[in-house]
Amino acid sequence: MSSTTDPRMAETAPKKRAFHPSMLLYDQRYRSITIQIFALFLLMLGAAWLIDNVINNLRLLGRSFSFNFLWQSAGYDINQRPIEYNSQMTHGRAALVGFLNTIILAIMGCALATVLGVLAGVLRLSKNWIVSRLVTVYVEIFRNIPTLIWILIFGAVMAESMPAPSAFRGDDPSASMIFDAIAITNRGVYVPAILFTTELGVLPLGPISPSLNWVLILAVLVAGVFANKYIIAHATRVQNATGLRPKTWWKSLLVLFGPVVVIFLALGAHLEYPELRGFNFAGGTHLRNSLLAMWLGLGIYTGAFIAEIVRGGILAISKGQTEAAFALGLQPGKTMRLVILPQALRVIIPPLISQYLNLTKNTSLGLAVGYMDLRSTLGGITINQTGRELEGMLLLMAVYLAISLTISGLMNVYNARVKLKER
Amino acid sequence: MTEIQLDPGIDRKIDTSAMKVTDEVAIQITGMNKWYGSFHVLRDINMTVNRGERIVICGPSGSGKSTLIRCINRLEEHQAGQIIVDGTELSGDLKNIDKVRSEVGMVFQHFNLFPHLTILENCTLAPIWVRKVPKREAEETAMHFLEKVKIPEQANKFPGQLSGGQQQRVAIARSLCMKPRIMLFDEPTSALDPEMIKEVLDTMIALAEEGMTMLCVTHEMGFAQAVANRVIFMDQGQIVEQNEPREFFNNPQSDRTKLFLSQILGH
Amino acid sequence: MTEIQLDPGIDRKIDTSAMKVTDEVAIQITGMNKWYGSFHVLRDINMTVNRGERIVICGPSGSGKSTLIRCINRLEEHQAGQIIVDGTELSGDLKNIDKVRSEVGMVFQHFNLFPHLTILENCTLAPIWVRKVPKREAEETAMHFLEKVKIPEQANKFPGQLSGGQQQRVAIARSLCMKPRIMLFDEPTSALDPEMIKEVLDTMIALAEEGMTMLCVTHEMGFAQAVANRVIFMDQGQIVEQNEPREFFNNPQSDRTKLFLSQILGH
Amino acid sequence: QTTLETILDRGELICGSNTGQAGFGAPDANGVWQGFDVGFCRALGAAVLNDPNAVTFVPLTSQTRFSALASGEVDVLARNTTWTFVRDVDLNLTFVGTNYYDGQGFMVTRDLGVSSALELDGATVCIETGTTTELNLADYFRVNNMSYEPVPVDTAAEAQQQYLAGACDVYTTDVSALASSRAAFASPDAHAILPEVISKEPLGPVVRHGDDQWGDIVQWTLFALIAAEELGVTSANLEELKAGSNNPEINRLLGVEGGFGEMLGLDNEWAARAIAAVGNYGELFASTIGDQTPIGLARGLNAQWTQGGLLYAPPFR
Amino acid sequence: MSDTHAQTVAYVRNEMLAPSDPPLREAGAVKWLRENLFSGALNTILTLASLLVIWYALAAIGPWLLNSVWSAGSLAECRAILDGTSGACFSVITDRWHQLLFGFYPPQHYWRPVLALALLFAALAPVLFPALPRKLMIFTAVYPFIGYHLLWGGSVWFPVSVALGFVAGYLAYVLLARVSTLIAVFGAILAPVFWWAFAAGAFDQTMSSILPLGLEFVRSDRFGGFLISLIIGISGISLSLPIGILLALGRQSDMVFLKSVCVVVIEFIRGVPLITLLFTASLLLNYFLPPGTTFDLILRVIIMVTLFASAYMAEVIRGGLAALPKGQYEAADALGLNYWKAQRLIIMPQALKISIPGIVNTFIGLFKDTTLVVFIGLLDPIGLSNAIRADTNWNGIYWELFIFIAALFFIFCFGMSRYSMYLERRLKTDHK
Ligand SMILES: Nc1ncnc2c1ncn2[C@@H]1O[C@H](COP(=O)(O)OP(=O)(O)OP(=O)(O)O)[C@@H](O)[C@H]1O
Ligand SMILES: Nc1ncnc2c1ncn2[C@@H]1O[C@H](COP(=O)(O)OP(=O)(O)OP(=O)(O)O)[C@@H](O)[C@H]1O
Ligand SMILES: NC(=O)CC[C@H](N)C(=O)O
Ligand SMILES: [Mg+2]
Ligand SMILES: [Mg+2]
Repeated sequence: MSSTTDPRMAETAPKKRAFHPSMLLYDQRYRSITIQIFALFLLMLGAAWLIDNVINNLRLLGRSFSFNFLWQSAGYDINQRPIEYNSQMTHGRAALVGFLNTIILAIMGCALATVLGVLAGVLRLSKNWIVSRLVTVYVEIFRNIPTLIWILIFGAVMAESMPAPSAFRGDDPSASMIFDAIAITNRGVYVPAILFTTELGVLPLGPISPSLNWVLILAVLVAGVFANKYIIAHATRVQNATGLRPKTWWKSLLVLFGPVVVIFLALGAHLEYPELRGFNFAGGTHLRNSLLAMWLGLGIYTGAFIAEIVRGGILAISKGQTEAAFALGLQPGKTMRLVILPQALRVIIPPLISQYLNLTKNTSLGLAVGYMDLRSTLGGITINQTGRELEGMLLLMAVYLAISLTISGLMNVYNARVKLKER
Repeated sequence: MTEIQLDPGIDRKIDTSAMKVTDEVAIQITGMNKWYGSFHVLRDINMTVNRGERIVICGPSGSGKSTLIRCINRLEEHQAGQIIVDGTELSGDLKNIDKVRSEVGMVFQHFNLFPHLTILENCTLAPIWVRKVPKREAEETAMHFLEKVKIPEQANKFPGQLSGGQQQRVAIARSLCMKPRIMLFDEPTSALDPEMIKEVLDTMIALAEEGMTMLCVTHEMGFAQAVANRVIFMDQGQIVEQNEPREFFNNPQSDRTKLFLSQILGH
Repeated sequence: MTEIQLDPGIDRKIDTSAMKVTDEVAIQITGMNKWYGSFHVLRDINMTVNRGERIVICGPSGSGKSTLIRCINRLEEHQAGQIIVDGTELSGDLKNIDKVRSEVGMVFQHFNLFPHLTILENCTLAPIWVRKVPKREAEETAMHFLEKVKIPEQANKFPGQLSGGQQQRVAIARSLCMKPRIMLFDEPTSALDPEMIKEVLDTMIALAEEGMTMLCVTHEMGFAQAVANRVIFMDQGQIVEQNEPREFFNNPQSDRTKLFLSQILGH
Repeated sequence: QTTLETILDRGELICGSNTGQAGFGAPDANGVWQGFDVGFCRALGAAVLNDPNAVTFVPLTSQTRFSALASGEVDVLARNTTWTFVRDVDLNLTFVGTNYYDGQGFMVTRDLGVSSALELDGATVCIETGTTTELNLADYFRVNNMSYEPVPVDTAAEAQQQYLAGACDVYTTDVSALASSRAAFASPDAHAILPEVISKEPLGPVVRHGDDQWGDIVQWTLFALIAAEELGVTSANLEELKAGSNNPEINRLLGVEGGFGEMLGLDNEWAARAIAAVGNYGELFASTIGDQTPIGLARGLNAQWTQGGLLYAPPFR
Repeated sequence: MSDTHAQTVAYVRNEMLAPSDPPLREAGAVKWLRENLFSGALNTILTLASLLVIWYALAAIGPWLLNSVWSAGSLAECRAILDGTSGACFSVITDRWHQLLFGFYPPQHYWRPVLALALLFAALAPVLFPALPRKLMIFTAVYPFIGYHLLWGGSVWFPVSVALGFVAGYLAYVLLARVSTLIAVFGAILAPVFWWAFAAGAFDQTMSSILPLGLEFVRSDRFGGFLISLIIGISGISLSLPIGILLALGRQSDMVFLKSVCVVVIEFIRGVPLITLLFTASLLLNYFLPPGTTFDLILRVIIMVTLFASAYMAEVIRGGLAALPKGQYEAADALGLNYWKAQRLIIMPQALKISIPGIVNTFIGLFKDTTLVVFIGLLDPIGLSNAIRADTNWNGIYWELFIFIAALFFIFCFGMSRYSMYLERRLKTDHK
């Protein structure tokens, strides 16, 4: 018996199946089209309804839909101005200032959260009973209480418990500056600022024109990082050739910081100390209460989440990996660097980034302590003074969305790159 | 007692020419005791392993087999007694530990390959960072051992892309790359599918044929009969019986051993 | 060519009285082709299965065995040709698909029991929700089939509490509860430990003894010899050879078949 | 549906109020709203719904008030809101009048030793965002070539908190609000309101643009309270006057003649009810923010025109 | 025994050793201290530093907390009682206790929210305890309407007319299911929409005029305190679960259009801060509704919060779905279960079980996020703390209020997370 065709086949010869409307309901291939058309129909209906309502409402309110207000004079002042701004400038410019403030806060917050989180995550795994308990308390307390409350608490701590600038005055002041350089007051913290005797001018970059001095320093720093990469690569080459890895830490330090120090000296960098003048300290850099409250509130709160992520990431790397490395004779330090960290980072980084995203979105709570971020400028005062809530809110959402999508886009690229290869 | 059948996998003739037991002591364990908390897991272990010996350790689950061999490269700390490996006594001294670990290779039940490194990188990592061997040379050695375990063509893949048997062979190659003088195996085949067990046992036999000193926790009795020169039976943290394999299987002395053998060979 | 040994498991006398092949066509596949993307996985398959036939499909890995039987209950869609199961042609028509699926039972390699339901619930789910059988009745049927596969006492446990062999028998019982007229098996024993294979094969033999039409992808050649009335050998998506078992094993025609048989029976 | 119909359907007037400004609008310990602006809404409630308590107060911050009004969340906004061109014209709101003539001032602690706003160069100033205050402030310091550090806050309560904690040297807002805040302080005397008044802040009730009928009702309820004071109608003599008096304007006001209420779409008693609910303008002022209250505001500009003030209700004719 | 030397290899132990106690330094408190606190220089430093931190924290807060005043009518009174010593004035809590819990909800109606909460547990019981009879699920389904009526009051016919929409959907499904499940699903979507758009209002009005039944109406602005956090949190989470499931299924589906709509919705909502959505609810929603419609701010907030949580929920559930082996789908198919039956009986029960930690985390996050409603003027606990502070009596009190609010949130959130851990463990064991 072999695989021949069967005579009975003729009876059941394929009939051509013509399209029949009922196939829209019962046929696998057409059914999904039906469903999608139905969904499209519902969606269009909903969208049409919404758009129609918006048009009607705008007409009834006698409003137009226009972003012209962005080019009108803002009229209000902003206390924290990373770029040149005064009340005569436009709402658009005010929004830009707010945006930069949002970014500044987000970056500072992420940095603090990361440092705290990594530290706490590692300490929580420590064998030291009391330390791990203490860190657990930190993590649980911060994770389970709303961030807004933390922000308010930090705001209140700053405003209520610190001495007023006037307490620094007089012959026998009740408060004094730390190292004569840092003043902690109920209006924020004043720290020395770095000034240059030689100003190289500004880099003309449209609305944001950074000082050339800082651009130069940044450039040198970046160059240093690249040079350091080269040094490490060189060390690896030497190791590959001879088996011995040359010591690089002093070279790295030199390359990373040497040129920067040189530039600082060349430009005549000096510190400007805050000084009590009139009502307030003048000079130096003023870290306002609002910034500090947001920074501490968001940073410490998010740090608690990151601690859990870091802990989980390290625990996710099975004990077997450490044992295998030990059994091969790798010392604990090298085991950490060559075996555990590269693997743990893959586990840690995606949730870490989504924490960064959350933190960035939470900067919009700045309103609670009067931090002039994008939401407070564009989404707050501008909307209020111009009455353009529809346009303002849409713009605001668009900007946040853009930030979020950028961050998560970067994360996807990272994920794709480090994905473990499997069968 | 039924006559034990060899594992069907071990069908080729085994070349015992290099499998000579010398007089030189490789591992010397004296009066060793270990506790986990207050649980006495290893009790008064005394044992000498000469260079070239191939020892199989068996015993019921929880009897302390793994713990014993993990003490030998100090993955576990013992609390009393003495372990001397290749003349180096294991104590808290970190230098001694490093020295012993780089002389003793270990293969785990679950392979424990590093998933973020390629097969080749897995094999060269320790030679480069511990033995300070130039990379080129380390790679040559690695390829040599990968050929020996018959998977040179997988060198640039990642562990996740290999089958279990292949992974275990890589794990063996990785240990061999450190040119250890002693190899420890902790149930190297028990996480594998039957077809793959053969691949791994073959590799281990080849190793034995070259005269490697081996301690192997395993329940592959075919392997024990064919390769081991001594079988140690443990129970409740103690060495209950040891003997050369033929005697051990056909003429067990202690009741516990009999019971154990009837269980693993009976069905 | 060595004489094939039966699997040690199949030692009892097999009662072939009900194992009669009728003339009625159960499955008819004509000129069927299937592609995954541009990969031509099944090429011009023609095959007729009569009611009562017990067909074993074998072939090297990747030859399309699973894909073929998955096409029969439309877990995969075919792109050309015709599959008629019990008089119903499989096309996009959902009603036909539903009909065929409730007539054809399938047992998977990895059992695919529903871990959140008890054994009994696993078995009654489809009768209750697809066949609309009252619960009481469905449970009676389920117990009947659980008895048949010899695990009625496990009815209220969860799949996670059963051994692999028991799970696979539950999977078979679950399929049977739908009173299918055809059963498909996709390597039902290959994820099992040797002891458990026997349990499952016994169950399948019992099923065959009752005259069930069966298509079974398996490499258990003992089973094929004892139970199948036809063995189909596939390679590269094509049916290369088919024959009755004794002839197939002892007198394979094609070179590929010979090679394949030497591999699976040789070692 | 007109606003009036909506309110009648609902049986309730929704009034946008301050989030809490003692004397002007704040809930007391029982959650009952009290104050000058609140009183106006109660009068309106009495006029329209015949029940001064059929008013729901929605606390609105400076920032949210106009959106809430525009979106219909409140029927009327009575919350120290300054009548400005942009708000009236560009935001499509209608200011129906002024119930309090005010100006922006500065409050400092006495121990700061400041006696004029011109000495405030470099000071830290607490301001509520979304107000005319912050715009005036920017202009004032700019014109006088001074610098300042704004501390933006959302509500008066927050501003007070910051100010009292010393997180700002100066608190600036409408003088009336400053006075009300100061009255709530533990030691009011430690704080001084500087003499400079840097802006005009005519505060008044606001409605949405476009519903003139509702605008008229709100407007004339306000005028009714003011006119009542001018005409000597008080909650005390109201019943008596409602019986009829020989002053025809009073009669028209109280609905005894003229049928004015019906012209508004209400009944003729509307104004009488409003006055009965909270008293006339003077009584409302005196009982909530006047000099007998902790707030202690003098009538000043808010005296009747006959008394040298600016209050001037158009004639009921 | 002596050497078991290779040459004299045979060895038998004839009597087994009994286990003995570990050497002294391996046990007891000494060992514990040595291992856990002072096992090295670094560890010792850490231990001392921790002790220092604890000491400072206790020294700073301890006396203040211990010396607290619980009965005083105002801050001034409290300060007088304290008489210059440092101490907490928790009397503000006792004074405003009801307000912090219920906001300005009419005191004579406090029983209503309390009853609603009690019934909530009854409604949750069949979900949490699978052992209870399934029939109780009916009560769970009806609960939202009962809860609404208890809290807000007004005519009973309003919640009834809304509920009838769902009944209409169900009936449409049952009737049309005979024709085709697909049409039935369409019907189940369209029927309630039509009912609500055209018939519900009239039904409500006629029934109310025929048979005016109902509790006294309580306006939304009377709601406040933890009541509002709970209402928003609980309704947000329970409504977002089904929507999240649908979004997750949509995102998993192979229908390109449906999938992209779901992706856009999820990514959009996750990409913007909740606060912008809340502002949309309070400022912009009216732009999107027919002119003249306004509805309750709390309901609007609930809608936005639900949308927000749904997007997160969808991602959590997607994770659960992805964790299910493909074999489960195939087995369901092979048994002849259709898509919805397979989802309901096989896929969702497992996917949800896997997702429990994620769901609970979303819930905790959502509950904490309810504090953001303070920005749109709702009197949640934080909003109330501002209101309390605005009162002359309590002007200037912070810490006590913050501590109280924080403690309540902590108890709730911590409790939830512990419960989810317990649940996880329990669900794991009922398999083994
Ligand atoms: N880290 C540990 N802490 C406490 N007890 C342990 C630890 N590791 C192992 N044990 C206990 O020590 C005993 C011996 O364990 P070991 O792993 O050495 O047994 P084994 O003989 O290798 O068993 P198996 O065949 O199951 O691998 C067991 O009872 C085990 O429970
Ligand atoms: N979903 C899929 N997409 C693309 N290719 C597939 C898919 N499923 C299977 N294949 C490919 O189709 C071929 C046939 O697969 P199939 O699973 O039918 O083989 P098989 O004969 O059952 O092999 P095995 O014995 O390994 O189960 C294989 O090459 C496989 O890689
Ligand atoms: N402080 C306020 O809320 C009001 C300030 C000012 N009268 C305004 O309307 O802008
Ligand atoms: Mg072990
Ligand atoms: Mg297959």
